[in-house]
Amino acid sequence: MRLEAIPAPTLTRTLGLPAVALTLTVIAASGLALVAGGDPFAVLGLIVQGAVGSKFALLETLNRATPLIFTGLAVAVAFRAKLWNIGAEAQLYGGAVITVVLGTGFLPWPAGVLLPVLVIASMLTGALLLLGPAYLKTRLGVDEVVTTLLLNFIALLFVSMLLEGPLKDPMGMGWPKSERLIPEARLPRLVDGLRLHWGFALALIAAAAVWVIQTRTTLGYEMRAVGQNPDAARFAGIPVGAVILKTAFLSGGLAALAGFSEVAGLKGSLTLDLSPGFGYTGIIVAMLALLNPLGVVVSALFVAGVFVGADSMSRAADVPTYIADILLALALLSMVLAILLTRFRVVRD
Amino acid sequence: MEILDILLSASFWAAAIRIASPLIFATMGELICERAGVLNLGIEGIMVAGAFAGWMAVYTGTDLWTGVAVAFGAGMLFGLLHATLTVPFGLSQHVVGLGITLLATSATYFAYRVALPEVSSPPRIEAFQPYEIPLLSDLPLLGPALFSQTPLTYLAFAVAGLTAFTLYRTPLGLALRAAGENPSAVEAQGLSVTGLRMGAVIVGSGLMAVGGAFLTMSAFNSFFFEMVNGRGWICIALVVFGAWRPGKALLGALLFAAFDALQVRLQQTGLGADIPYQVFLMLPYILSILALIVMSRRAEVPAALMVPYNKGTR
Amino acid sequence: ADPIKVAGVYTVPVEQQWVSRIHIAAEAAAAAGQITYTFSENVANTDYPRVMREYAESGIELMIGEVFAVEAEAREVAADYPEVAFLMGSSFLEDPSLPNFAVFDNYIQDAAYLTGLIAGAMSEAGNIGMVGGFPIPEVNRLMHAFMAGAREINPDVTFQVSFIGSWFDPPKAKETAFAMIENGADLLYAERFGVSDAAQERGLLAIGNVIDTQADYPDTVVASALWHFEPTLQAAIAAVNAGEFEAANYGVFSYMREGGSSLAPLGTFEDKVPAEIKTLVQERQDAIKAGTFTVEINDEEPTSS
Amino acid sequence: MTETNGARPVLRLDQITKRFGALTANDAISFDLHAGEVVALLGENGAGKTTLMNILFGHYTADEGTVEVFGQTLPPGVPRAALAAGVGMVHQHFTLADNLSVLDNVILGTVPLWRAGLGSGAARRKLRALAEDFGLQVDPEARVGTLSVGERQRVEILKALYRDARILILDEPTAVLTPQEAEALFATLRRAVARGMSVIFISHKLHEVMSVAHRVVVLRHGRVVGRVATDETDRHALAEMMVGAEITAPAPRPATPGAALMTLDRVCTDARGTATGLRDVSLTLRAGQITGLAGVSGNGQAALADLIGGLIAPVAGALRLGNAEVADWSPRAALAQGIGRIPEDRHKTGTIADFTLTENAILEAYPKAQFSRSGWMRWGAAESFARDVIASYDVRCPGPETPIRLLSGGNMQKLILGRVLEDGPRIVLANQPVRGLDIGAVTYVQEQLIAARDGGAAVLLISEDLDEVLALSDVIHVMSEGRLSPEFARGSMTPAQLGVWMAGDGFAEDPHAA
Ligand SMILES: Nc1ncnc2c1ncn2[C@@H]1O[C@H](COP(=O)(O)OP(=O)(O)OP(=O)(O)O)[C@@H](O)[C@H]1O
Ligand SMILES: Nc1ncnc2c1ncn2[C@@H]1O[C@H](COP(=O)(O)OP(=O)(O)OP(=O)(O)O)[C@@H](O)[C@H]1O
Ligand SMILES: [Mg+2]
Ligand SMILES: [Mg+2]
Repeated sequence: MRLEAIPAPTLTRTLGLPAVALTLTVIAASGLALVAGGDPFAVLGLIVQGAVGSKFALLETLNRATPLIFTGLAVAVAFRAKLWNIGAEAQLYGGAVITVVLGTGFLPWPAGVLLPVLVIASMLTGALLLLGPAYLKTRLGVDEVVTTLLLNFIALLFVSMLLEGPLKDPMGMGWPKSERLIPEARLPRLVDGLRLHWGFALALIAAAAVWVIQTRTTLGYEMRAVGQNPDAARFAGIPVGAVILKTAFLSGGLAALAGFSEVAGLKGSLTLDLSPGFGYTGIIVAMLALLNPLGVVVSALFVAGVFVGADSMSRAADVPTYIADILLALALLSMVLAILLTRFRVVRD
Repeated sequence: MEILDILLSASFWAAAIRIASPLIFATMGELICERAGVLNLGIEGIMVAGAFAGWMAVYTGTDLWTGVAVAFGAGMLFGLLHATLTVPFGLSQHVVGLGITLLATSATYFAYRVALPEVSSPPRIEAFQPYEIPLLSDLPLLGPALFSQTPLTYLAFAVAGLTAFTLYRTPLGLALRAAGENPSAVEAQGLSVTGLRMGAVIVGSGLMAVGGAFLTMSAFNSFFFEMVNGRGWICIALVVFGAWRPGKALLGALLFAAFDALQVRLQQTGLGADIPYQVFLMLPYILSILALIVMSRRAEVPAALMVPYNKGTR
Repeated sequence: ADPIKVAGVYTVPVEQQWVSRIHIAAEAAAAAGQITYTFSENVANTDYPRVMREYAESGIELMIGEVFAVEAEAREVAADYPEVAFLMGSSFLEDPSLPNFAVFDNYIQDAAYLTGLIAGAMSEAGNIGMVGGFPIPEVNRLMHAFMAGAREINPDVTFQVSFIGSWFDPPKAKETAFAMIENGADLLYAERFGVSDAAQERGLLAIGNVIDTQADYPDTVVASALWHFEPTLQAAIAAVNAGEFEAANYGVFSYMREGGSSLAPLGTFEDKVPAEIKTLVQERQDAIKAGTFTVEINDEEPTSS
Repeated sequence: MTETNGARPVLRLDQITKRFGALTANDAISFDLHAGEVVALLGENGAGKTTLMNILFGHYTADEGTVEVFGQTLPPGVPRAALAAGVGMVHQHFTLADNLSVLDNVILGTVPLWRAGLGSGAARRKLRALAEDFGLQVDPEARVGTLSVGERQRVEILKALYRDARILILDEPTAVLTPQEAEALFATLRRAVARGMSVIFISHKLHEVMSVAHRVVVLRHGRVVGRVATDETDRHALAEMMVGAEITAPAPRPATPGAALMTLDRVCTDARGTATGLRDVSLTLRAGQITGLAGVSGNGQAALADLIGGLIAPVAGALRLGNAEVADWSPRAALAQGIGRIPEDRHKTGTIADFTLTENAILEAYPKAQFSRSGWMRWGAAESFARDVIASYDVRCPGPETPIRLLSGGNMQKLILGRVLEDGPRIVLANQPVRGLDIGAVTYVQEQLIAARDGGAAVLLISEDLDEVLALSDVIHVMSEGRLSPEFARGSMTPAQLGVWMAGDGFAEDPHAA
């Protein structure tokens, strides 16, 4: 078999195939629910209900999407320049750590000053964490997939060390957890009484900013050129190494904002399990969006919605909660395939 | 116990080899995939699935070797899914790999919970026991370290040897290496790139699953959630560390395991009291990165790694 | 009365020793018709408050779980759902301004101390290995109580303490235990799964914790300090039924005198533990129950000696 | 239409049609090939030659039509069947695995996969014998990644011979070869044909076609537009048949050389991998003059091009612009000094495949105020620049928004030419500017270079095509092993004399030199 590009895909194809993918996913989920002794016909309704069925559900979906937008953007920016940043998880924790270091009273400033400082400090920390691997890549040709991946483990152990050492909350009863941020360091809520916070708005702003950078600035142009053909870029006089470092700076900074936003917006303090793999999921989010920064917002909402909805469904239908991740994985895999098939047709030869 | 004493003790090396065994299986599996041109990030999840499938088979009554075969089969199934999506369809190997890890992990947990809803203490099986190879196990130092392991450890070394032999001494291995370097060379010689790559991913995934099964059937005797605990990601690093060569990758696995064994023992020494235990846990990762930097200049990445091959497009 | 609607929210699978005690107690109460019981396991802390809210919205009356890493947020949830009773494992105390939020913890240092007495007598080498997951108070205080017991019998006993940085990596726990055995330990304190297996393989002894695993390791596990969640849960059920649930510290229900912890029967080791030690253990147990002997609670991270 | 030979053909293509979407790449193409015969396939870029051969070899499946080899119809889309039937193909882009040895590349796929050994011993003997027989010297143990282009080509041919191919297809085999290498190739082909092998030969170089082929089949827009025996035609007629119109080669007027714009004074550069560095090279590029550089590929031309293009700096000696010695040398610096650069490989270094024409047109110039201001792109200006280039350099394309990968090589090259020349550079570095282009495009590009010279630019033309160097250059240098010959004036040297220098004889430190 062979794939052949479709010059102008029809609307039916563009919308129909993803719909088929989702339908198949729901059918598979219903089958699993049946196996586990739940009601297969309730599955779809419960997922939708759980993801967007109430103001509470909807806001939870947005909440979950927030860190994914940041990590998704981080990955999209890096992958666009063919910088394979698998270390968004580490950078996320970097942002979280610096937020806690500076935001628990070290800088006793009013919110209007403190919050911007925290944003910048987080971005710098995340950027520095990716600069190392990027530098090794440009200077020594060390494969960054592996270095960034390994840094995730090192970062997590480092955070664990901090949380049991200098950052440990003296009032925390020994539990490895940081002090709480001072109120000035907290991102205000967007909606009273619900967990949605300004981090979400910041994520949307970040997405728009990345889009502008990529399409409107020389840096964006350079990043795309370096990503698609470094030889041609170098020949044309684009400083390839410097562009990769700048990309790393932006990417690491964006991933770190996920950590900042989770700590300052949601949790108020840092624990070792701040992120249930947001850094890795960011890769999926970015690729699902075909590395388009605005698409990242949509795909992050999709991923968050599927997870939150399916998780809630598992409780309502009384099936093991792991079904949520199964559903998410199936939705993702069938969705990337469907998106491919909207643009290519399979020909046999 | 001082570092030198540790390094000279047979039990330390026995531990290193034991810790290395699951890594060897999975690293060889990943190496085969990457040599054929496919980065398999499904490894972590496939190891989880293998750990469960093999163990569950034995728990429900099959013998141990059948359990290993079941794990291998489970790995191949996920490998088939991975291969179908990444080879003929050429989907992003990052996304598919991570998706498979998510799918295999959650499907395993789901299956475990559906199969064993009422357990409160994990059920156990009669796992592989150490087998002392006659004569060889009497050798000083080497005997207790190398030749008093469980059969699965011996199998791990055999698999590494077989991988090296296949890659460098057989037509199949030649074709696989070519597929990872320049698929059109393979196509032009009348071989199927799709077939080779899919085969490599399927068999490689099977090996990863056996690596997982080692944890539940040899290193331990029950299945636990999160048991694989990042070992799959380590194997990805080991493949790079080994410069895509089975021998070097095997050495890397042993080295990594030795550091792990050492770190466990160092925590008991005077050092252990002063230094946070996380530092010891970090050591193997930091050393891996340092090793990568040292050997970066010589590493030869398969040129077509992560590049999908679509017949008829340029 | 109608059974109370109870939901459990756990951050680990219900196989995990600690959570399994809560889970079993709840299942028993459900079987007895006192409650209806549903649960979510392996919930990430990020998702924890959302799951709590979902259950609260769905009309649950009593919620049990563990909020060690999400204290503040969990309390916010409780504040938003005043009609729901929350009984949460927590290292903190109750807050009178949050009347529907009560706390508990596994204060089984009493039993751990008793196992320490036995261990001190059973370890011939006077070298005991202890493998923990993370050095958190729930672990630390049991280790300290155990160590105090062992030292009382053998003042020269040394301890090797190690944390594997994971709640769930039995092969790693086993490796760590092996390392301790190589380093001279002849008795292991099995805080994690995997440690008893190492002891069993090398023909050594182990002391269990939280659950009784002697049936699985009849020649290995000498004694175990058990935690029973039943008294805690029953107290909460009674309070809810009476409409009197309030901010309180249920931690005391884990104490030995409340029946919240016990020394597991010596079983296969009944005849192997020296008689004078058995007598001493019995004495101390009685004293503890009578309130004339208190085991010190020390939440600091233990270190090797 | 009659075929010249009455005997049964070894290969018969019958009514082959292949469509890619709306485009018909091959339109009912039929022809026969007989034993011991060389048929040349001619046609402009995109005429459908490669597509046809890919169908014959089984890479593509035809929509209609059949392929018959020795009377047997080949199953469509199965390269293995074509190989088994005795068809060997040397692809336009080499199909070799760089990480394997020559021998491994040759035996790949010839041994059943499920066997324990590779049987290298016997294979090595067979390969050696073949190499001897056909005059294709190459070390079986060498890693392909270390071989020169010419050596790689030999390996490709050996691959086919090793499989006992009876029919050999060569798709633009000489596009990347030096005259000597091409000659050696033709010698090999003649030997093969003498043993009864049949050859299909694709080339844009008409003199090669005339000298090697017995018959010519000309394609245009996917259709056969002519069949003729080589002894009944000439180059001019073939060119006309290909393009469908008359072609006139550029005939440059004599130059009027001006000031020295760039001078190299005893420059040395480091060798990089297998690529030779420069050894004591002194060279002067003058305004209003085309300096031609002849030489066998891999003798330091790449280093010289990179040096002038700003990608590398001298390790010894001086590089002067006018009278000023350059210090910080980079592509940006070279561009700022008014050096326009046409790279050797338009796909690899000249363009970015997925970028639009607009984006490619400003690849070098985007930092200029015309296209960006304080970091913000001015896409409007960029697009109108691209439109200008498209219009003034006759780039045939749907529009500036088209990704450049959809363009044929000739049109890609015209865009690069426009990008380079539009700004009126003082020095033009033209490295293999017409490699792989069809006649129409070749003529156009060469005319533009002459126009640049006439406008006062110093042009350095690097080419492996000696005819081209001789035709265009006002002065000629030859490179060999990193050394540069003295300057030869137009008409002072015959091709044979230059060939001596290309072979490395005549250089001062050479003991054989006069
Ligand atoms: N894989 C493909 N998909 C779509 N169109 C194709 C493909 N391959 C070739 N074409 C189309 O077929 C036509 C013929 O291409 P082909 O490569 O056969 O030309 P050619 O005669 O070999 O040209 P050249 O002299 O440049 O090598 C081209 O115009 C191109 O548009
Ligand atoms: N995948 C493809 N899809 C569509 N058209 C293609 C594809 N590949 C090649 N083509 C078309 O095939 C034609 C010939 O392609 P080819 O790569 O042979 O270019 P070329 O003109 O020979 O350039 P060069 O000699 O520099 O390689 C071009 O017109 C190009 O547009
Ligand atoms: Mg062609
Ligand atoms: Mg061409």
